[in-house]
Amino acid sequence: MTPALQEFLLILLKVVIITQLLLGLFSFMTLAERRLLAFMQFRLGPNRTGPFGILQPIADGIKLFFKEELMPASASAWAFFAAPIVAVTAAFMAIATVPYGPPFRIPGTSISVTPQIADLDVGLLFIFAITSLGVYSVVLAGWSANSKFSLLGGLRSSAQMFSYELSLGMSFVGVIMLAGSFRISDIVASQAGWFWNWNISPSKQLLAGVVYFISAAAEVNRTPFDLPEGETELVAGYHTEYSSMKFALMQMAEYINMITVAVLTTNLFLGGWNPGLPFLPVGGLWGLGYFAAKTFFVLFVFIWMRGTLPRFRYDQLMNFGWKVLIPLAALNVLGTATLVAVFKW
Amino acid sequence: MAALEQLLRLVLSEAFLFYVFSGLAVASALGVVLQSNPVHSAFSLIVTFCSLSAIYGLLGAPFIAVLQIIVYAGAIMVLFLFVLMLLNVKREAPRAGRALAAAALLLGLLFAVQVGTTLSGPGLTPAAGYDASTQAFARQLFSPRFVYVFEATSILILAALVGAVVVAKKEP
Amino acid sequence: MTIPLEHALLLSTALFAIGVVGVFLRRNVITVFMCIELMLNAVNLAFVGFSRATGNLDGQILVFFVMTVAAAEAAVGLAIVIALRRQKDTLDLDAFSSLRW
Amino acid sequence: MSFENLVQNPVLVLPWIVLLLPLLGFVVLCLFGDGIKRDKEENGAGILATALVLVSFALSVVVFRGLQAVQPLDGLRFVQPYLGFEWIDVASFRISMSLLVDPLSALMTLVVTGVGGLIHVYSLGYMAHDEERVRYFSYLNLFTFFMLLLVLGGNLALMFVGWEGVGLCSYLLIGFWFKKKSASDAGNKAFIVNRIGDVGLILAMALAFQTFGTLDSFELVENAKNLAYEPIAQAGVVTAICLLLFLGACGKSAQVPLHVWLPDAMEGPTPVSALIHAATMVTAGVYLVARLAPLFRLSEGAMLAVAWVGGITALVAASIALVQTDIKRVLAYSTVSQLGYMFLACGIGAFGIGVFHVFTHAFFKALLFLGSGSVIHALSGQQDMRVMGGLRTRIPVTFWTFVVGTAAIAGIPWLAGYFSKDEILLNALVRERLPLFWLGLFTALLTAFYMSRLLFMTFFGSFRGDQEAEAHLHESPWSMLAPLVILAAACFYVGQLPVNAFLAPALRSPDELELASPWWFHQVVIGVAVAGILGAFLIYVVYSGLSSRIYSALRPLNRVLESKYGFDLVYDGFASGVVVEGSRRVLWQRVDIAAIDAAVDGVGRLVDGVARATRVLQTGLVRAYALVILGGTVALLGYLLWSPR
Repeated sequence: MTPALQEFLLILLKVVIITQLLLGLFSFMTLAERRLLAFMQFRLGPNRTGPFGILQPIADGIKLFFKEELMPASASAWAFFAAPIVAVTAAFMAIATVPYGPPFRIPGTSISVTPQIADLDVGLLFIFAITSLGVYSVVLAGWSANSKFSLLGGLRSSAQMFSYELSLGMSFVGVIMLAGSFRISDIVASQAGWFWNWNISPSKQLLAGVVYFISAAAEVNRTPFDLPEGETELVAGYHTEYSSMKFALMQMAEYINMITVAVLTTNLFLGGWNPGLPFLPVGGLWGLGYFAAKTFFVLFVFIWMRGTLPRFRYDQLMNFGWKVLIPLAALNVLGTATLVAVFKW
Repeated sequence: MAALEQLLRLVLSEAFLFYVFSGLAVASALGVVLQSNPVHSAFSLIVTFCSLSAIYGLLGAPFIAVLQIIVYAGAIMVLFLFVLMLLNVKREAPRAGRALAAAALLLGLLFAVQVGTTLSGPGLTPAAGYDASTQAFARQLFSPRFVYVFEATSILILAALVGAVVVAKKEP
Repeated sequence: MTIPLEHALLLSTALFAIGVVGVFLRRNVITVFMCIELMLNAVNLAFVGFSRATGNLDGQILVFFVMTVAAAEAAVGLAIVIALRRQKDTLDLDAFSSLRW
Repeated sequence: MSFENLVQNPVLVLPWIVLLLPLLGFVVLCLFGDGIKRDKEENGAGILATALVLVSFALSVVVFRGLQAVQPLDGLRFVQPYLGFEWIDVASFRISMSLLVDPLSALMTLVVTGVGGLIHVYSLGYMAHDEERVRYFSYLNLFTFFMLLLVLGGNLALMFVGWEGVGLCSYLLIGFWFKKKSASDAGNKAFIVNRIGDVGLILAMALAFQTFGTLDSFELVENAKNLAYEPIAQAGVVTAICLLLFLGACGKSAQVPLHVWLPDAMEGPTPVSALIHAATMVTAGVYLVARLAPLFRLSEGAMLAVAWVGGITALVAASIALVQTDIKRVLAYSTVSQLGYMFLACGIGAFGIGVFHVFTHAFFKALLFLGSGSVIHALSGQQDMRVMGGLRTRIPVTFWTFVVGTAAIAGIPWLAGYFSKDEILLNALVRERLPLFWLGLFTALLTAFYMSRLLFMTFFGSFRGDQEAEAHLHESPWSMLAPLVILAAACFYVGQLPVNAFLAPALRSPDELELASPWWFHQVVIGVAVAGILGAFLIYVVYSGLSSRIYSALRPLNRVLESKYGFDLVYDGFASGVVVEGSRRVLWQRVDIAAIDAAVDGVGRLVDGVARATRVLQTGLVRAYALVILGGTVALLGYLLWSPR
């Protein structure tokens, strides 16, 4: 086996593993979310299918799989089909450039593996670009169904994603300036050592972290920003007309996006696979462990938020995005630029 | 095994991907022009832009590639779609404009031939040692040669912003 | 196996010509506008190609500026489209001929 | 230009700050002037403007001291603070945004900001009752900025910006009370007369660039120095440049025959007369000549012209001053006369002395103007000396400072004017320019006489105004008196500074003569001054009836003097006769109507006809236009590609 072929196979393997892991995580998240929310509301949640309800996602999957595919008669067929595909594709492409841990050696071989599919020079920008493509699934879904609820939901949702993309992108800038690179592994490396070197610490990018987390929550339509799905007004927003597997794909894309956000938060602000305490062992599987712990924590916070916060009104949402988050993000960019340029932070 | 590797080499070579994406770009560009529903045209154009982005990547301009997606696909085209949805644009009514169309086609072809013959005349070979990393790009962009232009651009964008708001605002 | 510059330029020419023809074939303002964007992109491609061929970054920087200008132009252009629509309730380019008086 | 740089070498940055602070004041007052007026905070405006100029002064002191620490090059200490970019950069025509700080400009900066600051303070009191204080102070700040730009500008183009700027501010301030017809007329007059000089300056700049390939004042001077060592083919060109420059200087510095605007400029507020039309702006011409001294040295003819124009101006203006009755006009003619002295000094090669006189003159003339302002203030706006008198005891501080000023200008020993005027006359004598020497000496006599006349008519005798005016008499507020006292004190001091030696390297003075004066020289000069004062004392105080008898005895001469040698009449005749009539008869009726209008109409008719013929091409369809563009492009490309070479 030549090295080129070996490398190719390795990448293929990584793609397969990571995809499978994400799909598993997605189904697990649907369950975890329902159960945790239930606990927060003093209920039990789904606990009948298998021990602790662990088989519930599979049951859901089977149900969705066998449901009838419906399409509105006046819908634009190809766009109606394309929307979920675009959504899932964008979600998976975004997560393809994120690293999950430090490089490690497969035991018993000389093969070194980086737990990341592609380490791009412009990684962070790439993720930003792909996220911005995610809007199209919303637009397509909203427009193609030829239904007023879908269209209005799509308009609202795309406007929301548009608006929060700005503060999202600007919150990256401070981090990039501090690390001097778009490459995510460089950004993680810049947060090595004690946990106060993490970007979330007040001496570095706390403001950007907060702005990022809020904008990202809005970007993936999580509570309290889930108004495209405001049932009372818009039925189910842009995916009102979707059913069966297409609906499942839409849901999948949403969850994958949420996982991407959690992974990115970990990488950009929570020190990635750095433990934060220099005396702890690092490298290889340890790094993967720290990384997973932090990511799960972030995911938990998302669910927690959903259990705690009420939904924004549309005008509040826009005001908050344009008049609070964007100025804050701009302020952060200016401040960080000043510190970096003048005081060589 | 060797055959597989050969195939992989071919499929993953820059040139092959370039032709694939070129084909995609041209096909979707034709789609922009030939489809009568503007929304479909817009989506075709998005495909063109994404293919171009890939081509930029293959030509060794990763930053421009990403920028292409962010700016064109992610911002400009969303704006187009947004307006299309907002105005609820119907498909174009067919109408006879054959003389104009014929003249346009003829001139367009002539133009393509002209530019094509000019461009494919002298062959330029890709230069070696070409550093198009984001750092190099940034260093060049913020050098005194371009930095004033860059700053002027910000004023242009501000003006466009204000202009857009003024023009699109409903008359009071 | 590298990409010959001429092929990139030929692609650029093709896209530009398609854009040009599109401007004449379509009557919807927004589609015409999209064709113009296509032409801009074709030129960008030529710039990137030349940048690679000459081995300096000036071409890419020009692309950067073209993109900024394109963004500004799209914003203003679409605002004008909205204003036009408000005036005439149509987007047919041939309906806007009041320059001829 | 980074922070470290500023700490290491403040001289490279501070001049820009000195320059821009007054501009900041102007901008702030412009932008927020209405708000300031609405909130009734006009005093705040004045205080802001004053504070900025005073800070500017403090910084220029720092610059002045910093300059002493600069490593000299060729014996000259100088720096060229550069803002980091070119103003104009077209082919070989480069104008960089840089200043030139050398002893000459540093000294002038001190004068402009120092005397300017005092006059700002004075204005706080003088303008306290004016409605338009905000506008006034914004103009004053703008003037300070332009004057500093004129002084500090590193090349003729930047200096020209300042030059025009001070002209503009002068116009604005002369016409400050524009509701008064005479004030706005005076503003126009100043502006128009200055234009004549400016044409000279522009031509000089163009010629200088063509000859020397640069407008940078430092390089110009260096090039001129090099020219001196080789036989030049362009001696005539250099003379032309110098004469044109001098034409500009004449306009700005009110030299015969372009002096007519300055007396009229007294329509402006008195502090303005002090600042612009006595201490700073009008000396810009002298400054320009001194700045390019090496160039002037190359041209005998130009030097001769400068000297004689200066001398004649000094005499003419002094003689007119003898018969003026308006207190400010006397001072205005006196200023013209003193400016004549400065040019006389430059013209005989003593540039350093000329600038020295600029320096001392700034102090005592500002003092005199401010004093006259205080008098006018006391009399609630009265400027006619014939209804003054006896103010000595009523406004004592003004009186005593005025006495100091008069003594200084008359040339009484140990006061500012004595030193500089003395030096000018001495130079004329030693350099064997005897006609000029006698001219200067006679003018000195006249100067002492008319200034004393002013003093005695105003402050001695008994009050000749009406009851009401007498009841209103009051000493001015402290903000007006403080500058007077400071300037009076300065008159005792500034004359003794070694300005000439200090400036020598900047002026490239080649052979600074150690001037040995003949034994009789000082006695004669002092004697002349004393004689003038005594004469005035006798005529206007002791035998107060004598003046009218002399007046009627010398009636023809007086006519000439009172009509100011008829300059205004001649100019008026020229303007209304040649220009207006010529324009009406020839330019309007022949050229404009018959030729130009016909041509314009013809073009219009042509366009109309062509348009009628081609209007069918306009379809109003955007795509049709685009098609035409495309067709043009294809045709052009086709021509380029396939045309036979």
